[in-house]
Amino acid sequence: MTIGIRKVARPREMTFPESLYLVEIVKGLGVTMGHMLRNIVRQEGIMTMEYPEVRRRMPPRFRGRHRLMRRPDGSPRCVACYCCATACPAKCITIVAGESPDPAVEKYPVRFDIDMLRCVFCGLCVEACPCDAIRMDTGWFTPPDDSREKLIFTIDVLLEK
Amino acid sequence: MPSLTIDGKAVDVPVGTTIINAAEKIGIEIPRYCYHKHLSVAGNCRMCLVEVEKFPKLQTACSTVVTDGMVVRTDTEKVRKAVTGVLEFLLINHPIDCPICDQAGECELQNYYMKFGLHKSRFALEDKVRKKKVQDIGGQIVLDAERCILCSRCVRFLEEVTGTRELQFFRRGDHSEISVFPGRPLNNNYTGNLADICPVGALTSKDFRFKCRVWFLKAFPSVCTGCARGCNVEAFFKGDILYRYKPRVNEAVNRAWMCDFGRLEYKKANNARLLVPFVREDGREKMMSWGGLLPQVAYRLKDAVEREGPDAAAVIASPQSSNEELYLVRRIASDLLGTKNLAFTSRVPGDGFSDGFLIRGDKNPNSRGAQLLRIPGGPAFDELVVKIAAGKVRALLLFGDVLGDLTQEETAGLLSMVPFVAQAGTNEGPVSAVATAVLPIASVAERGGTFTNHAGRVQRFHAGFPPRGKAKDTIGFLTSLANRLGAGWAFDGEASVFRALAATEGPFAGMSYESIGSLGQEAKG
Amino acid sequence: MEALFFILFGAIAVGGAVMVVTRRHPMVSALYLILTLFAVAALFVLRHAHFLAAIQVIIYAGAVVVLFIFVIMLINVPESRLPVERATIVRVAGVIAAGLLILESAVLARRFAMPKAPVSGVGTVEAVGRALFTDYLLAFEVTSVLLLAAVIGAIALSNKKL
Amino acid sequence: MNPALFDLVVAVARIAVMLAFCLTLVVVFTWVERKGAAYIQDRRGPNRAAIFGIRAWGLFHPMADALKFLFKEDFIPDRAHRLFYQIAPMFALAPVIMTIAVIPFGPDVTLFGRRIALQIADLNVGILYIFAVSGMTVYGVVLAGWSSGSKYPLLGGLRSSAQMLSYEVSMGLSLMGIFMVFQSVRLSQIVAAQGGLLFGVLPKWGVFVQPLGFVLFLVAQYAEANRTPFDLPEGESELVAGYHTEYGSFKFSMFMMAEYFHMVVGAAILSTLFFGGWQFPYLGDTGFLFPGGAGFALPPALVFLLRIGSFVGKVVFFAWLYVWVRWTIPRFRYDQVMRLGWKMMLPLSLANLFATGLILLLPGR
Repeated sequence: MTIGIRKVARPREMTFPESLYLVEIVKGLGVTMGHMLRNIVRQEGIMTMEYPEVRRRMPPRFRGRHRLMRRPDGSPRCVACYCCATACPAKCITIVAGESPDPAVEKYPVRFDIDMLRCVFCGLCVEACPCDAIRMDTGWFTPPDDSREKLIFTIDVLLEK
Repeated sequence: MPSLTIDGKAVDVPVGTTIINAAEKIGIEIPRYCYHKHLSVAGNCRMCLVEVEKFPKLQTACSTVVTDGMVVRTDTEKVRKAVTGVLEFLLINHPIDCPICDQAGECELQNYYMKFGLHKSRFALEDKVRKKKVQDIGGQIVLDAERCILCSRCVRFLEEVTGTRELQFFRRGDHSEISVFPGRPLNNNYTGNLADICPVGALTSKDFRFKCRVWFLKAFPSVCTGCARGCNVEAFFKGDILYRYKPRVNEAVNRAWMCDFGRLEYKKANNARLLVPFVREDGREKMMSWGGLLPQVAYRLKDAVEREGPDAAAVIASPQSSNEELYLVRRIASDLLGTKNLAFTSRVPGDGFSDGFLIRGDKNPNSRGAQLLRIPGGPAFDELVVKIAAGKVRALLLFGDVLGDLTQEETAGLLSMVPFVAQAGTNEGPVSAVATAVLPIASVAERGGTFTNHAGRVQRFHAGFPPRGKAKDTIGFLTSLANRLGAGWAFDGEASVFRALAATEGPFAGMSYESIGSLGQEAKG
Repeated sequence: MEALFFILFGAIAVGGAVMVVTRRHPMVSALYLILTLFAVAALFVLRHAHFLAAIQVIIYAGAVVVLFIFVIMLINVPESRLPVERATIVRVAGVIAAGLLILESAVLARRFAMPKAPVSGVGTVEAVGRALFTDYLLAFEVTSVLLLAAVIGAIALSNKKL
Repeated sequence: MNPALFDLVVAVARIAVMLAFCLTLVVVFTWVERKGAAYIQDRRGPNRAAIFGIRAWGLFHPMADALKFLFKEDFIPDRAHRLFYQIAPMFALAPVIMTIAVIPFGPDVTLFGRRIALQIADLNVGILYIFAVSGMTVYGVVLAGWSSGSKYPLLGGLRSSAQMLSYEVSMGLSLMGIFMVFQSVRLSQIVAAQGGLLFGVLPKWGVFVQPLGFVLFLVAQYAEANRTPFDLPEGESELVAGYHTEYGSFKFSMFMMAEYFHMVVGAAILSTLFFGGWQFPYLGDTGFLFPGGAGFALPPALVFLLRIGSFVGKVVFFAWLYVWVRWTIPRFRYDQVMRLGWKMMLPLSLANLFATGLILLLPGR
């Protein structure tokens, strides 16, 4: 078997006018000015995504911010089985279970906190959930905040979406 | 002695042994639901089927008594198929609500399903028989009839152990369920055991309900401090919180049971704990460090002895303390302070209820130990109280959270007669409300040692986790206090104290932690 | 007015110069040197020698002292390791000699007193240029050759593989 | 009106107006730089700061920046030399502001019967004054680098001051041709001399009589201002932010302002020396006079406005050129900068000086 040899174009020597740079600089200035004028006149060349207003569409399997699901009657689907907390490698889920007033539900989460500062977005909680109560399909990152307390998402925050 | 082979292994067992116990002896575990070692044999769950040579059908291992030359196989395809079939039947009407079931994690249905079943349900969900869930049937028990597999362990327990017979089967076939009679809830002091013996989640503890998933819990062997019986328990904890006690099998003390009062004893290690040393100055509590408070306590005790003679100091020991601690307390009182004022609070607050089974009238785990260690109780304690009330005691070192059977007002009145009261206790109580200096010590789950129960049985309890807050191990506290009083002790941990104790104290002579083991050892005398 | 400014800038120049030799930290000394040079430039301006003033600032303040500072920065002696000056007999004698020198120059200055009013047109670019390239041409050229020699010498010393 | 008082008022007003003009340009150009960079790079640029919901293409960002700089913690690093650390930004900013003094912003105007020059001080050493004063800016860089007590600022300070010193030489020499052609270093005279015509067609601007000098001076100016492609004192990868790494809050903003002031003043000097300053092509005192004899008269006020506008336009264009070049040309390596400075610029400016002298002395004069 022979090895194929490919000719690679080496950078050629600069011609004299090129080595003076001046002409090339003016050409370069033309390019940048062209871009600028184009972008001022027509905006479609602009790549910027105006982030909070316009959000990138995440691929469907993107693991984003968690949300807790509700039953048809509006109560949280979570039964506080602790499977997610058990599966969580970052130990970021804190659940306090309680006796639900609805005997058909029996157990419900009095507290369901996810410490977003600890979460590693691995999705194991979603895998572990036997009730499909927790999902990470919001397509949304954890929004930044200015205190640690605000980044511990409580059950109300997680049920919002 | 009949000898038989189980799965090719030969074993000799006494006459009358059943296959299930013979197999256990050589480490073969035969699945079971209805069989319980401390209850009679029912043979109704059919999980323990094994193949016995020359028997045409499979036999229940729990009820078949071994004969010489018997050849038993538990691992054949036939056995496996039979057990899997039984399991599938049991699961037909089971609600599979493991996410909310407290038994999940220690459920025999789960375990055997993972071992033998792993099948898909062939029964339509809507055809399942629904029964009543979440029934408060009294005692410490919540009943979920749906989860029940009708093994009858609970029925037999109430018949054979407590003799109260509250639970019984009702109805027939698919609709059979377990329940109490109308208007007759569980009414005995041993209901908690039902949750333990129930192999599934039908009977669960009301107290432990939804507190914690069992797989987060770690356990260590301990002894119940609720009464002088000293039931052996398994203490379950997560972090530095105790979640429950479960009885640990000890045929000589509590067999496999414990009372409902003892089950709640764990709460003392969690709630109303003394966690920071403090002194009370002009009615206000002032936080202190151990390094700041200990010398003060030592100084006040020494000062009282030096100024007004050894009997101006007094030491009240606690029967809640371990043998090791009591031994050190006695040595501090008699050797270092030289005082005759030493007694332990043998009186018990409350009615001193007892029954003929496990519950003892003496609600302290170690009164017997105090007696064996020559600390006077009873009348001696009353004399000491009189002395204190007469204002003859200038400095008092006091162990425990209550002062015998004295009420809060009596305690406050008595202790107000002493200028300096140092309390070493675990929980807030009548003493800590008035003591001059409060030294928080480790709870029973945070320190190790031995208790001597009413019958003189010395039993070990272990430290499960380090002391909470600023609480200190009692041995360490007593050693440093003694050294400040000029002792020069070098005790390091309870084991070294016990060695010294066993060497000098007659009743404990020849004992060691090894000989005590996990089940205890009788003291002499 | 002019006398006032002369006294002011003169004082700044002298004070700055004193500070240059008395400060312990070389960086501080260098900055006082700049102050002195600026004050001297201001004195030039007072004599209407604008060109000289500008050149003074460009060359001395803008280039020479920057090189001083470069050296100070590169050597960068920590403040704790700076040498402590002590008053010795030689130093005291030096100060006395300097005082005598100043006195003598003052006497000399009094004898050849400067013209009262500045002559305009003396300090312009044109006037300086003419003076350099006519009356002082030889001195100017000799100086430039000297500087060239210094430059070549510096290169020769620093680069052995020239 | 008392003539002395009048002079004082005029002097103060001139300083105020010219300083305000430059400061406005500085502020606007911080915005222009960000916005221009964005559009050149197909981005949108600053557009968030809003007052009452009006975003105005991010025009309020400079204000927001200023507020932020004012209210940030004024921080002095522990190992910094306190005094020098604090005066370094002043050394950086003050000289550039002083250079405004000699720039003619427009032709003389007559007010209340007196001629007023639109120039704060018409020094007879004009451009030398600029050199002298702007030479001081190097102290800001050096002191900032040294006094921060940190190695990145020290290296950044050394680098940029060496660069500034090197290019100062070529910058001075590249202007010699201008002085020789216009026979003066007084800026008002240089501007006045550029009002004529070259070969009867071209305006007699510096750029036409000294094209090589213009290019050299332009390059030297960029190097002096530490702007791309010569922005070596800052180097995120090797020097962090160079000499002002340890600076924050208002002191940092002074360095920032110094840079943009440098741009604006540099643009003003460029237009004054090489593009006729306030001169408008073919515009005389009374009106347009095109080559070939055609022309028409204009009222003096309009002529004045055209000339002021001409100056402002030129300044804005050259300041924009700084921005434009920054987002077009990549930076040099440091050895390339030094090679360009000493081995290309210096010989070329000497050659330009020699050639200019030769042409001026050749017959025909």
